[in-house]
Amino acid sequence: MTTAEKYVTAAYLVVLAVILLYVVIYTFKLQRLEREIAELAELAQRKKAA
Amino acid sequence: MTYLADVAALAKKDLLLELRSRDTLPAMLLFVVSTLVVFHFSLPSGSSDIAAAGLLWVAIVFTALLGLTRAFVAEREQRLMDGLVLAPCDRSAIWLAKGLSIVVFLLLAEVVALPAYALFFEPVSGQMVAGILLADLGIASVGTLLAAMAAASRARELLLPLLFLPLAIPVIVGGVGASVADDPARYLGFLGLYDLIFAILSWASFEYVVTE
Amino acid sequence: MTVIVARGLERRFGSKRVLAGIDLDVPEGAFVVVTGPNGSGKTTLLSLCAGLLAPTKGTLDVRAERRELGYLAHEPLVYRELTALENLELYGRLYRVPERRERIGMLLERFSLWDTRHERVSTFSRGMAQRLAFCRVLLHEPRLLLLDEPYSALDAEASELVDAELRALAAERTVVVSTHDPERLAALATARLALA
Amino acid sequence: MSLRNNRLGVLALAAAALLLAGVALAFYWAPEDADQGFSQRIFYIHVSVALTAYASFGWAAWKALRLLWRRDERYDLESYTAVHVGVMFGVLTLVTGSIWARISWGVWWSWGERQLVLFLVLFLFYSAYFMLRYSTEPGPRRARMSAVYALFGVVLIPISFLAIRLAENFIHPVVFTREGPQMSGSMFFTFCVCLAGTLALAGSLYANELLGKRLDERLRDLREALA
Repeated sequence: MTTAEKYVTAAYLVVLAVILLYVVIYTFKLQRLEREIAELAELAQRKKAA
Repeated sequence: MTYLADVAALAKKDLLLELRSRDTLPAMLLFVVSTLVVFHFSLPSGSSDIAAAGLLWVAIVFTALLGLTRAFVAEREQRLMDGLVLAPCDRSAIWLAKGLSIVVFLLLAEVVALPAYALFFEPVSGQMVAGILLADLGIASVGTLLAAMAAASRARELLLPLLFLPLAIPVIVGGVGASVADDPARYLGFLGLYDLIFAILSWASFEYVVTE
Repeated sequence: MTVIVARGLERRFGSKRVLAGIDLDVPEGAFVVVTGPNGSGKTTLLSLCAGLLAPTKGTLDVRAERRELGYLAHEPLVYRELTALENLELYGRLYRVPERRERIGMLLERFSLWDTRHERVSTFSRGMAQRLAFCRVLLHEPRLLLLDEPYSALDAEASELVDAELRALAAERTVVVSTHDPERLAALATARLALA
Repeated sequence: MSLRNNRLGVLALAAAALLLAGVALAFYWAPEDADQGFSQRIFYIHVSVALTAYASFGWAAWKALRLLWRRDERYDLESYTAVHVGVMFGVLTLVTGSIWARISWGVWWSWGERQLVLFLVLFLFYSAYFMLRYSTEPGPRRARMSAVYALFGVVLIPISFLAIRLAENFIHPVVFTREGPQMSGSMFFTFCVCLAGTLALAGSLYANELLGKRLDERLRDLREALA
């Protein structure tokens, strides 16, 4: 691969890397949301029981 | 007609406040001269005039920033913006009055800065003065609006430069161009365009920045 | 004709809800006393009625132009570096008060500030500044008055002055006043609103 | 919500498909550029990403205008998310742009490349947008100020572009410029596919993030109701 080809592929890979990074960040966010929903469900349960 | 009367009353108040507290104007005068002196020492000995013109513009922009940071300090500290917003006058009158007082402060600072520049660096050309006058209008109109935004936030001394500098880049390009280029018409025209567009935009959106 | 109508009024600051589910009807000429501990939203309610804050939920309809509305806040809303006269001169212009000079003179006289009219507000005591604030609020003879704890920082003599003023206002104006001392206004009150 | 999720899914799928096709076309199908050779193939992703950034900033300004016009808080979140997506694509433009400068002229940064300089200015401007949001209390006031600032942003784009062009002939004598390469039919087709891919990508990131922020809000209301 000539240096030009290396750089061009690097450019496209950077775009891909950013998308993957975004997906990773998003999975953390979804996990946090899931945890919060579980907390609230449990809170609702306790309230109903009381 | 009452709009201009409101603007006059508010502008009189701003200038009167400055006369009483005398803290913004002296600071701007000293700041612009000391900045030029610092530039003299920061430049390699054979500094070309293009660099010198650029430095004058940097000094002007940062002096304007100094003045703008002080622009709404009374309104913010004593929550006086509420008093002004409650008044039946058009809120853009507050922006126009404050903008005019900023232009006056800038002009006074430049009355000191230009002779100092001519002394330290090289003579001031007519086209440079024209560029400065047009730039002052642009700086004041955008700067006043951003100062009102910064006044409503927590870290206002930090925030105002961040908000202001990107918008000041075109003014600096137009200003330096007008000062240095052999046919300054294009740059003066560009500054005029900037002033027109951003003055109208600032005038129209000020109401949304100070009310809910 | 009702001057203020609020239905399910709510206001939130960030995630904290200060006012929730407020229903309010203030008829013309009413004298509403708003009570409640600190932080219960008295100031927020008055700011909403004055139009300084927008409701987060619910509806609020204040049938009074800015020209007909007087708002007394915790701060006097006057420039400390200007004199009493200069402050009232500014507000007089902004509110387009007819015969501005006479009206300012009369109010300064009534609130015994005439002798100190050329002194800067920064030299005023808290009580004097509050009295100047009253002058500011009454300058344009507003139809609707929103007074946020008018007695705060006033000495006995100034408080009596405010009592007399409120009695005069209650007769021909619509007043909404928040206070920690509702008994003092019990005689004038036509309605009460207790915020939790 | 479910209907929207399907649309979100379709959008994301379309973005993936278009991007894959675009990259494949850019690498293997598009003809070699006469003078620049292989390095010209970076053009497709760089310009698509740049145009998508412009589109996102434009979308943010449109939502900001709606907020100021209709006073509906919903638009604040949409304008904010659009600016966030715009800045992401702006950073991608800066990165791919400097790689291209590296290939063509051996330098990582070139003041002569107008679009690159413009994105630098816009990056500074929109970073200040986030500073403005983080230092004011959430509420109608912050929404309106952010909206006004987003409107200034979209007006700044043409003004800065003009300023940069004006700046070129005295402050930074132009050493090397490159007019947009004349594109043959097949090159243009590849470019369109790439652009459609990045726009669809921006759309799905935008919708996705907006969904996340809406869920946050509803969770907060739920927690408050249960408190």
